[in-house]
Amino acid sequence: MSEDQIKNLEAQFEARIARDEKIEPKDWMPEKYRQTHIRQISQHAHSEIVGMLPEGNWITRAPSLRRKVALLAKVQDEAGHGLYLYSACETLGVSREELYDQLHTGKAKYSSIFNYPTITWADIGAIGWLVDGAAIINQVPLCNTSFGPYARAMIRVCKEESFHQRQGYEIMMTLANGTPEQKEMAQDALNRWWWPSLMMFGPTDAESVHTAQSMKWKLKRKTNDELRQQFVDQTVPQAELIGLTIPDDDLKWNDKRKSYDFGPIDWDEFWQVVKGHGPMNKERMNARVSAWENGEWVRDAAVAYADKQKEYKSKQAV
Amino acid sequence: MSEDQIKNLEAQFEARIARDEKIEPKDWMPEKYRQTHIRQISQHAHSEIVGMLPEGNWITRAPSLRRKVALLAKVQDEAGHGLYLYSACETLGVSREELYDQLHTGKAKYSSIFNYPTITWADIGAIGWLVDGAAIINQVPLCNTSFGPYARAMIRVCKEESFHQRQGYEIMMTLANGTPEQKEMAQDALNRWWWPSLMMFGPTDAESVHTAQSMKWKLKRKTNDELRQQFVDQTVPQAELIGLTIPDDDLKWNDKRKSYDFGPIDWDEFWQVVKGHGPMNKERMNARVSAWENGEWVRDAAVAYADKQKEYKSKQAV
Amino acid sequence: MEKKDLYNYILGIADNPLILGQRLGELCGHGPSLETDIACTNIALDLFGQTRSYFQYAAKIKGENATEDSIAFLRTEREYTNVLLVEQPNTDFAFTITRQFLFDVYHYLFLEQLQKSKDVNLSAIAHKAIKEVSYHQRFSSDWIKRLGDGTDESKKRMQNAVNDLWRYTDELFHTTESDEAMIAEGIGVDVKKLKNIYYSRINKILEDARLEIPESKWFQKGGKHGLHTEYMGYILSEMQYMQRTYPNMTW
Amino acid sequence: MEKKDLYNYILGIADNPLILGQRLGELCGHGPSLETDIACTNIALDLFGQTRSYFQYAAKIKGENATEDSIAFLRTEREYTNVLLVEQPNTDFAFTITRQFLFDVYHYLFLEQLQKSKDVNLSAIAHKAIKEVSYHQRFSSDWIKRLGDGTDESKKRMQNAVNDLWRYTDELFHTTESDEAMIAEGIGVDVKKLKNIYYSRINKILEDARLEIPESKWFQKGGKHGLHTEYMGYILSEMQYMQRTYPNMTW
Repeated sequence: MSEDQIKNLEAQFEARIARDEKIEPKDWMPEKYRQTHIRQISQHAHSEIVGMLPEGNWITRAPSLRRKVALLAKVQDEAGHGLYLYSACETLGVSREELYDQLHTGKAKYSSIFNYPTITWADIGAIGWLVDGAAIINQVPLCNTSFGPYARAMIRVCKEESFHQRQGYEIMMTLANGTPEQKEMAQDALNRWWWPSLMMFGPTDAESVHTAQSMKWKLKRKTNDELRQQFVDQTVPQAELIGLTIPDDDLKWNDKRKSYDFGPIDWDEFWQVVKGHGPMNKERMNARVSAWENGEWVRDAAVAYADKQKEYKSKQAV
Repeated sequence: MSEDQIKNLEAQFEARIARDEKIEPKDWMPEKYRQTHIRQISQHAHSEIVGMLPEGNWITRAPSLRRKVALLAKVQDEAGHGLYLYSACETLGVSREELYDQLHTGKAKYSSIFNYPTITWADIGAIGWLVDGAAIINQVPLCNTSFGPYARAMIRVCKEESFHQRQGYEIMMTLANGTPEQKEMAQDALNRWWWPSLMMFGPTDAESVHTAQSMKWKLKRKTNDELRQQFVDQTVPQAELIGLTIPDDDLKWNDKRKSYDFGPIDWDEFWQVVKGHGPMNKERMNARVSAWENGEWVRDAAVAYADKQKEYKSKQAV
Repeated sequence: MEKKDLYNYILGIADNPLILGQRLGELCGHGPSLETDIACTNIALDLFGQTRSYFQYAAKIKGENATEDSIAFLRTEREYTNVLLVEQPNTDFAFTITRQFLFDVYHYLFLEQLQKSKDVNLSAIAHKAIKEVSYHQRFSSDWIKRLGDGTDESKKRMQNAVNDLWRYTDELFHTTESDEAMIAEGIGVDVKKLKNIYYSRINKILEDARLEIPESKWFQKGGKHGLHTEYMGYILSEMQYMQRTYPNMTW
Repeated sequence: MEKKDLYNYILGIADNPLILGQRLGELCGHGPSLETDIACTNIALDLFGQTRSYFQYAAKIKGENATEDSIAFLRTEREYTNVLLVEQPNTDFAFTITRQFLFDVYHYLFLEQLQKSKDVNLSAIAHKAIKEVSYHQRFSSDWIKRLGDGTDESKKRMQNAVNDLWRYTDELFHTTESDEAMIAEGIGVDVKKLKNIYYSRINKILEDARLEIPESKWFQKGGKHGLHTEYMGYILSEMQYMQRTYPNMTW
């Protein structure tokens, strides 16, 4: 193709996106669009898979059968999200094995929030309430993103996430209305998860890369700081409602902005975790890599068996 | 050597034993004496080592710091017993590696009692009281056995075992004097460990092999049934003293014999466990073999390091 | 009819899905593939769901403020009456799937009969559960075949797991006093009668999987009388942690 | 002087031998050789002995029927203030011995200073403990050299363990508010001042062992404020099992 032809295709492509048409896997797309989507969707899929670990940590110790079932179901949902996000990614011409390999070798990122440990049962509530809450704010706009398979996956993901978020909040409410020990447990979890949740929206706009391009492709509709503000404004009243205190002395209602002002984020901590030195980065990767390596013989056997069956059937057909 | 010469040596050897002289490793001894002692001493050593496992199972869960320390010390003593019993055995010209190999391949036996699980804390008391109690009865006569290194090892072992036995009994007493749950726990442990303890003395005299020869070599001074009777007569009043009931409906004082009559032993169970099908045979062997295999690189490294040091020193000496 | 026998009978049923679900729960996020992870979690979910139905019913029978949670979390080890099979560890996926298979085939046969129980509650639970277990059985049987007839490595691992776990199968067909009382009432399932069909089904699938059927006639027992393997204490110390550490609270 | 600060200070010391002893206790009977098994058990015994001395003293300070056992077994996870290093798992013997070594060198330096504490009880405990720890330090240092300079395999494993556990060393030299209060009183040890000598000793032995000294400047912290790794919950669920399940009993 000549450069002109490509420019023409690109112009048509951008026009389709501008008209809110969906781009489908078989459609022509610029290589950068493909690569950006592979990166973002796989990162999102990896986050779901790694995100199973901190919550999975409490399945055997959930305090009631009802909570145990709900937690199992939630972690299963995350595996499901991972599954259809990987599938969406595969439509862009990359295999799941490659994607796993990128995760296991540290080439691909996943959401840094999952590098914090779940120390008490209340952390399960806090993750649902805050982490899923932040995730939804990040993700709802993606239900209208330009790449069809991603947009459709996100519709399903968001519906389930919002259920998880309500469930997490309900765990926190139960604790906050419980005994003093339970309330303390809830407050402690909020203290520990609040700031990492704010970091989930990424660096401040000043330092954020990719934003302009992502806006055009509808991978982003608001800036990191706008989304972060939305999260704060939404969450502060929820905390108040159940009598928990946001661990931020600078937090106060700004009547002019009709929004909450909040204190500075510890970006050193953010970068430490992003760079792989958070409290649980090593453990999370070890867990994923071990699962993958220990499962190799199982996957190999499944392939070998399927091959034998095919052979057997083709022999029968003769 | 001519046959006559050997007969002569054998006669002198037997005479020495009859005079209660000790046989030392450098002394001439009949091959059968050597083999029998290797078998018995190594079996005894293996029992100490495997015996660490059921008790080790409660170290992390001991109910108080005092009990935790005592239990650790006890298990450590058993390792120590293993160590000097293996050493005694090595004086007979067999290496520790060979002995381990016999254990790991199932060629060598160890005391069957350790193939029962420790299910509750009270089992730790019961093992000390009953299992160590039975062991002492089996072992005290060995302090005067004919083979010097074995006799000397047994003197030390018996002293420590008798301390363990008192400690175990004290655990049972504390439980028996405790809450109803504790007393029930103690009774339950007695119920489960009583019959296996009686089996520790081996098959009835009618079915026992080796006895005559072992008597001559002072590896045995009483028959299995005599020792078993001694154990019952010693233990029943101890149980009564702390208000626990021996789980045997046939148990009663026989005024004529000045001894307790007791019910029949389930020899089917005995043989099932001896043949390797007890509740924990497989787990015990797995634990020992894993420890050995996982430790291989450590032992190899220690040897390699020692070799390097030797080489380094010999070079310096030049 | 003795209330206590019915109560014990229900626990004898429900402790199996409880402890098996707990074992499967340990694996969540650590499976050999996303698909097996989801499937195993799904089975765990079904099993805990069944456990809740049984325990809710048992709690009603027991009264005295008993709840599904007090029954699940506040008994001592000797009071759990699950079979030894379900408490065996997730040594590798071969053990996990073999344990599942050896239990599923029994579970299905058992629920088939429990549907006919004179106790309408148990019959209703069984009616719902058997649909789930029919899926479990299909899933685990398929994997037995896949791994038994997969690679040399997978065959070796599977044979090892089958040989190891075989000794826990016989106990499935033992009965306790409470079981016998409930059988006599037409409430309980006479599991002794399921033994032949169980082994013929198991053997059929092992043969399909080109695995050898163990010949050992030595079996383990004890779980139904609360005599567990040394694994059980560790399962409970985790499972009961919250309820024991923070007693009498609502979660 | 605040009684609470002294109490917290003692716990901050004693939770380390408690949790490290617990980790070593898991290994008992599973070591690479009988000799190392005995040595590790011996270290565990010393550590629990020290723990008891500290907690007996802490119980007296606290009053309110506190005992060494209530302090050891009846706190929640957030109330344990051991460093993260000691709770790390027995991944293999390289991890076990490296964890021990990294702690022992610190422990010895710490006790040297604690002997000079104005608090006679602490000084007396330190005086007794340092003899034991001197042996621990020799034992673990010798093994570091043996395994670091043993085979290729052992070197690889050791370097891996050193690289992994290195991130937990910096925390040893952090102080809490209670620590600072006790330092000001002449009771507590100013661990910040031990950092240089610690790393120079550690580095010397790693060099002798022909191991590389990690360059990473990223460290983990939290233990001293009760923020533990995910391993801690499992340690506690076992350790507390009996006291939680059977409360208020004498053992």
